[in-house]
Amino acid sequence: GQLGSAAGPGNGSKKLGFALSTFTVPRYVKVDLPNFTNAASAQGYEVISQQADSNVDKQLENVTNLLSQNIAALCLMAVDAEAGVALVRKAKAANVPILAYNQAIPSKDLGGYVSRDNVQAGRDMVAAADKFLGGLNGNFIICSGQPGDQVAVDITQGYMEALKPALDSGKVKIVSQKFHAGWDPESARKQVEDSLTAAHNDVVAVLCNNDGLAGGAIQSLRAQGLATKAFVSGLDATSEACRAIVLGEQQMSVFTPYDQMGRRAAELSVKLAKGENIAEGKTYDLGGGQVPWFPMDSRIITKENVVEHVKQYSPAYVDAKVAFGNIPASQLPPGAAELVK
Amino acid sequence: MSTNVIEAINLQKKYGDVTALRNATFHIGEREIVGFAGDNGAGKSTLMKLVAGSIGHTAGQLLFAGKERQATSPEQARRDGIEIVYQDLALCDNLNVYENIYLGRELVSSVGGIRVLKHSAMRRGAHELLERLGIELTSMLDPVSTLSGGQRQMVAICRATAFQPKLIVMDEPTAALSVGAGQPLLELIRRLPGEGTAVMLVSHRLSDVLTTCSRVYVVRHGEVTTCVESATTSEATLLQLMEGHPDQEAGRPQGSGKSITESGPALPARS
Amino acid sequence: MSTNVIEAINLQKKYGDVTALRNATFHIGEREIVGFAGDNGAGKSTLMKLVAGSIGHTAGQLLFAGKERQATSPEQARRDGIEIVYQDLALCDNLNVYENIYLGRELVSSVGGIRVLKHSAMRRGAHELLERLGIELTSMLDPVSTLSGGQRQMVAICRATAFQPKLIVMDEPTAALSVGAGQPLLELIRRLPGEGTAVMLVSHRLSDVLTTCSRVYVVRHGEVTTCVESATTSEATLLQLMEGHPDQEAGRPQGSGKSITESGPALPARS
Amino acid sequence: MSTSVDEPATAAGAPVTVRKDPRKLLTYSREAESTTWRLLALVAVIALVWVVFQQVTGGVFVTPRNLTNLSVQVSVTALVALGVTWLLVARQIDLSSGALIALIAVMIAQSEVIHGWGFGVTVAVAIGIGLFSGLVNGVLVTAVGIPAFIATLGAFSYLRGAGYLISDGSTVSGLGSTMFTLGNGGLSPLPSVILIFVLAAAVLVYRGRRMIADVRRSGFRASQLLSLVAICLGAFLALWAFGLYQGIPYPVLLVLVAVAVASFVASQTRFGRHIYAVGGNPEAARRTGIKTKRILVVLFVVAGLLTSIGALIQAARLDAGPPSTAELMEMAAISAAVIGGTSLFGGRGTIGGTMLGAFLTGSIANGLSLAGVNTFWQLVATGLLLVAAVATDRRTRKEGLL
Amino acid sequence: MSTSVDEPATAAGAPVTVRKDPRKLLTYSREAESTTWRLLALVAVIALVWVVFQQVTGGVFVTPRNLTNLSVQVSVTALVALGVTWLLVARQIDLSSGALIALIAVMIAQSEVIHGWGFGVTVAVAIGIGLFSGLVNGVLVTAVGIPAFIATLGAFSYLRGAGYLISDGSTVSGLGSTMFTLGNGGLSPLPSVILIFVLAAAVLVYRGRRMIADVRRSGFRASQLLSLVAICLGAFLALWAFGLYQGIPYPVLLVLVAVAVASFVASQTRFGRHIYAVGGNPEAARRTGIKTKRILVVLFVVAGLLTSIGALIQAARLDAGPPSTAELMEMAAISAAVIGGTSLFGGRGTIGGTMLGAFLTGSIANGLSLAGVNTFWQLVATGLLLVAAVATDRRTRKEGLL
Ligand SMILES: Nc1ncnc2c1ncn2[C@@H]1O[C@H](COP(=O)(O)OP(=O)(O)OP(=O)(O)O)[C@@H](O)[C@H]1O
Ligand SMILES: Nc1ncnc2c1ncn2[C@@H]1O[C@H](COP(=O)(O)OP(=O)(O)OP(=O)(O)O)[C@@H](O)[C@H]1O
Ligand SMILES: [Mg+2]
Ligand SMILES: [Mg+2]
Repeated sequence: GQLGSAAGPGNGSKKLGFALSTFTVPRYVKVDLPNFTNAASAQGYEVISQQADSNVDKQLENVTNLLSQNIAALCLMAVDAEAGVALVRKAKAANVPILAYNQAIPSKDLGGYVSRDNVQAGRDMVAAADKFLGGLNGNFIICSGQPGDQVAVDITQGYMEALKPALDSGKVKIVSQKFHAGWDPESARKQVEDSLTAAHNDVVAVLCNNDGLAGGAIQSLRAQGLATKAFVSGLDATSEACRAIVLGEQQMSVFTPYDQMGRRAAELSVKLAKGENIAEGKTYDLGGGQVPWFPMDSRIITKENVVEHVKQYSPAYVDAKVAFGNIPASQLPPGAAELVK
Repeated sequence: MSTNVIEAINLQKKYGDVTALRNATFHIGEREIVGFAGDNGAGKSTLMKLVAGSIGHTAGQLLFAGKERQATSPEQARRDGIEIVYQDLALCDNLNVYENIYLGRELVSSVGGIRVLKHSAMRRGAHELLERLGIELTSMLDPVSTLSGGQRQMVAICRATAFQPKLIVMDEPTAALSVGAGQPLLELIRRLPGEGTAVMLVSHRLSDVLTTCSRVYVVRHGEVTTCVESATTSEATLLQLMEGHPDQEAGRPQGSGKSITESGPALPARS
Repeated sequence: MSTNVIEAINLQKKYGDVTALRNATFHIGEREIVGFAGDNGAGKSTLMKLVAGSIGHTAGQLLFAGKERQATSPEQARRDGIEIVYQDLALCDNLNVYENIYLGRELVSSVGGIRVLKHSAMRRGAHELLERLGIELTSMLDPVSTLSGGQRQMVAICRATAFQPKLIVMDEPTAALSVGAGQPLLELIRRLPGEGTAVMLVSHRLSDVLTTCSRVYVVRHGEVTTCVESATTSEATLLQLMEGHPDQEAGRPQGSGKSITESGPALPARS
Repeated sequence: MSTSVDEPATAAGAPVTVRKDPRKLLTYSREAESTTWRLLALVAVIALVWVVFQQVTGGVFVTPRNLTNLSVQVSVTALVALGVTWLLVARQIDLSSGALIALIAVMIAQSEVIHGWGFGVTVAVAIGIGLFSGLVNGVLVTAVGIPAFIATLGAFSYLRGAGYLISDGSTVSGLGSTMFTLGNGGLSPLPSVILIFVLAAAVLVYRGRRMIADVRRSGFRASQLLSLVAICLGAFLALWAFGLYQGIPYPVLLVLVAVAVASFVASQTRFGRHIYAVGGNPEAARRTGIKTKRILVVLFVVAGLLTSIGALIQAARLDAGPPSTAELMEMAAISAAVIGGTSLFGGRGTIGGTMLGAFLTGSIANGLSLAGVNTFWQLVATGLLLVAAVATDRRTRKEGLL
Repeated sequence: MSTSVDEPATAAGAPVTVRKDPRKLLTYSREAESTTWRLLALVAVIALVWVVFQQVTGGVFVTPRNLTNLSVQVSVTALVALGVTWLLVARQIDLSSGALIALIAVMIAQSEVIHGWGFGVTVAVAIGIGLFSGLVNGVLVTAVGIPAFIATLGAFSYLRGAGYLISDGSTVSGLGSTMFTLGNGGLSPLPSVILIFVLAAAVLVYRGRRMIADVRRSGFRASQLLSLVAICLGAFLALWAFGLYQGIPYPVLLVLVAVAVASFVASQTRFGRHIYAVGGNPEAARRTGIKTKRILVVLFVVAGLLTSIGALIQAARLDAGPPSTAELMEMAAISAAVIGGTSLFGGRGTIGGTMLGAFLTGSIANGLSLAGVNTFWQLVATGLLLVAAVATDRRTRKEGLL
């Protein structure tokens, strides 16, 4: 009597599993999960979600526990791509179809893959730096996220790819690159502080894997009077980043419409749960097989579109008061003042 | 009975299934030196700890200056003016001599409202206290863990005698002392009643007990079995009482010692 | 001199700036019971620890059965057949009575090549050892932390006497013992030479030392100052030697006691 | 001097003729007795937690499948905690377990996937690293004289760094099938049931006989009966869970073996006694001629060994060697031990207690996860439950309720 | 019986007429002396680390700017470690510091940004939370009887969870300008120089006089002179670094005040002595009538207070309240204390040692970061350097080289 065999498509279960990698990055709790849940319940499915604190071990337990709750399909945002393979294997053994979310998993057993391209996000940041600096030239600092976290690894890889020509020609020098356990902003602040000291303030850009790290970096730039002068990038376009963008201390943040992404993933998961085919043209080569791929476009948030972004995602994701509060009206971009009121 | 510093009625102490003490009934008058003698494991230390409040009794009554105490604590005992030299000394090994002596009662002076320790006054005070016992230590400033067995014991004794208490409980104070150091201590003990202090003395040196105390309670197998006047008791008798030879058990003391049960006045009715 | 179990020549022990012991010269013959007397802090325990290897000397020579040991260790001392009752007992408070007694020398039986503890044999053994000293404990199975002061001391004594050593060092073994328990111990000590064991006895009970030992070394201010034969020495003399009255210092003992320095044979030349 | 003298009634009353101490002679150890009560209290707390979660999760918690999952989830912590328990008993600590697991997991993946070495070689490499790392810790502590906290905190950092360096920060997955089976397979149900049955019967017979002997000698003690009942219940649950689902998973089997060996060593060998002696009074142990340093080194090495077995399970379960794995594992292990009654100040601790401690924290994590509690609330609940569980445990024992 | 008897030559020799013990009477504390040596050894190790980093970073390490940065980077750890030191001395531990900092940082941001409360209110809120959390830990440990390890491990979890819950996982930034200045501003160079000068002079005069008195009484001791030299050097470095760059940063000023107060309390008040008594022998302290439980509660509250000041600095420096901040801060604080000579077994530890410990770990982190060492190598190097530094420290003292 293996209970596991009771799960899976066509068994009539109306439960979907959603295994996320972390909640400490606001987008997941505030945008992805609610949109996923709403879209699923619109189709009569209940969502059981788990998150893993960016910890591969915890994700293994999460998935094991989800699988033991008789789910019909699993949407998985793997903490670690490679470590995700075993999870897919487990799900397959339990006869539960699986949809990779946000993070590719190199397994041909995947039912599909909904993604933001993290490597592309890294390239986008470098492109923005190129534009801001008028050519890639000078000393760069890179603040990467949690060591081993695939998002951090991919974005950093994107930086390196895009910077390669400039690095090879010697025009750009990376004075410091560091991974920060727990994505700790204070740790990023220390890194940038020390790197500025070492480089005698001769730094033109700080590429950060997310907005929190960017926040830490900005503080040390401020202390040296370099904020607004050096290029700073981030990811997720949080309230904090929007504020820094308005103040000119951060030049851009990469944002993916996570609401759409969540809804899309829910639709696809329901289809998988019902045992339907979701193959639809685009595929992704995961080394060993092609899987159906549903890429989501990211957008770049800058001073130009920040008000629009806040308008769209406030209060669910960003807080206008945090973004625009206590900033002199003269500095506010048009339309921002109304949002604070 | 209101002049009794301490009085115990059918005191009992159980550690789980082990009864360390039962039916302990005794009293200590003001300015009296009373001995407690008994075999190893008889329950003397348990009794002393009950008096000093470091453990609580499980049955019976304990009265200080006529007032009953349900829950005793070391703080309460100190407030009642009870000091104790524990058999295990209870010194803080990481503190030095004078810090141990003044522990919990440090000398302070008020500097702008803040009470600041008077280190040198305590050092001098400790020095004087030790001199009363006729000794000198190589260093007052080193942790007591570096002292010899006897020296440690003297520190514990100084701590108990430093603050003019109403009652000093001494659990084997001379065990580690050399003869040369033991005599001054016994003399000190004899002087204590004159300073208003009663003493409860536990010692295996029966001669010391008999020469120092007015009365001696015999503790045997966890019971306070009898009480003798030391003036009329020989060491041999005391020993027999402690060991409980059959003829002693029946209340017929041998030799020159007399059990007060027979010779003393009848028990006064307790109010 | 090859019959000496142990011999020390100008042994010295410094703790940093403190000289606990200097010029300690003495020897213990086979099957001899030798006493060490001295004031508190004289350095007796330091000397005993040196012999037992639990601390190392800073100068001088220490010879076991005629062989010099540069670095001593407790393991080495045990292998040499030296046992010790420490003044602080050195018991493991969390272990029970028999575990403490057999610590480091547990009884084992080989079960399929694996040495398995013989718990009940050790329990019985401990029981017998305690009976030799005429005592009984409420529980052999409870941690020794729950025992009374005297009971703990007996455990330490049992541990030292259990394994027919060549030399037992006893640092104040009777300090916490009642008279009733002390006598059997002294008798046991007197029996030890018959079993091939020499004894070094430190005690503040001078009468015990004089009645039990053949010779007594006097330790004063960190020096082994003199050696007396107990048969010809009174307690008072010994006390005076310990305290170092001026006339004693010059080597003229008072009373009935005679310093061996004067009466004994001349020092034989050491090879 | 007061002349009025009290005399207890008894002394003049019935004469006592025996020399023997009339106070009860104990033929059992009160210390062991109180340890038993502590363990029973922990069992009760775990049962309580289970009942609550069974309600909250709508009956999913106590099912054969979830209990099997739970037992596997707990296994790595349990193995590591076993080694840590002994270190704590001997007044040491090990903060490097998590980092060591990560390094070994990385090396396992390297060995199997990159180098294509076989299962045997891989196991040898894993265990070798564990032993060596333990040896380094032990030598630093004993020969160099660095406090264990610092020595193993250093290892916490450099071992983790080594794991990242070797793997270059990325996970390698797809281990060999034998390794995969080690983490994900198990004994099939029938032999499992037989094994549990035999084991439980053996333990019950052994303890039952001892209980009967003890009852004869020193009377009936509830703790003994309750332990028997607890063992029966545990065996029944195991039979039910493993019998009805997939048998005993190999990780659980490894834990069982380790626990059996460790319990035997702790109570039946010299070495076991010496660990407790060193922890109870290191100076006394040294003076008794026990080679305290050697014991400490061995303990660090044993901890390394157990950790490496844990790493094998961890890698096998993940089917990969992620360098970030087993974060905070050292904390989990230490808390399992402390919850189980091990003192951070040495001399006190039992293997059974540690296993129950690991089970309690594991149950809380598993239950909260099953109940689908929001993560942030999960953090809060974990903390509160931990405190509440230990508080209940202490209270229960203090007031003798159990 | 042997009849040949040895007699030391001295006894029969020159007669001694004094009753006084001729062995040297110590007029200083050897314990304090050895503590001084330990601190000097640490200073030497730090100096060594600095020299190495000065080479490796090509002269960037020992510059006014970097020393200023370093001192600020260390300040939060130093404040937390101060409270932890006392807890360790009293045989307790605090694992909740990092989580508490995160929670308070979140609350600071909420208060200033979301609620728009002023600086004063925000500080009150921050400190209030710190005190309350410390109180809860203290009560759990003393009244409920949960081991500090478990009680604060629970707090480690639930405080972190609370931080995430309140912030909903997102960072709020843009604190008020006063708060910002607290973390990023400082005393201007001139008053800073005067302050350092006055402070150093006061310390030097006080210690110099004591040294002269001691030399008269018990002779010259190298440790005393070396301490004076070390203090001079430290003052000189501070003058140079703060005078030439931006003056004393406020975080450093707060640390200085805390250290001064704590040192005074530790050595000059009853409370200070009682902490050490409780740690040295809790049972003896209790029996002497010291209210040990009250002391423990106060210590937990003080730790909470210092942590809340650390949280203010942390939030002010980041100009934000990130709920994920200060991970592993508790470990950093405990290691600073242990490196500085505090025993995990209670009764031993100094504030000066802890400060040096914090400075050593801070220097290693800063130096590696300046040298641009790759993250993974940084982890390895941190671990190895930590072990090597402490080993050097122990060796130096053991062999009396220093
Ligand atoms: N904490 C404890 N737990 C259990 N039993 C105890 C405890 N303390 C003492 N006992 C038992 O109580 C009895 C009396 O002990 P106590 O220390 O009072 O004896 P004592 O008369 O002082 O003996 P001694 O002369 O050897 O010091 C002993 O049998 C001892 O084992
Ligand atoms: N670890 C140590 N560090 C420093 N000094 C010590 C140490 N141990 C002992 N001493 C000192 O050495 C001297 C001799 O101590 P020892 O314990 O040998 O005396 P003792 O003769 O045994 O005295 P007692 O009769 O009181 O037991 C004492 O002054 C003591 O302070
Ligand atoms: Mg006693
Ligand atoms: Mg001594």
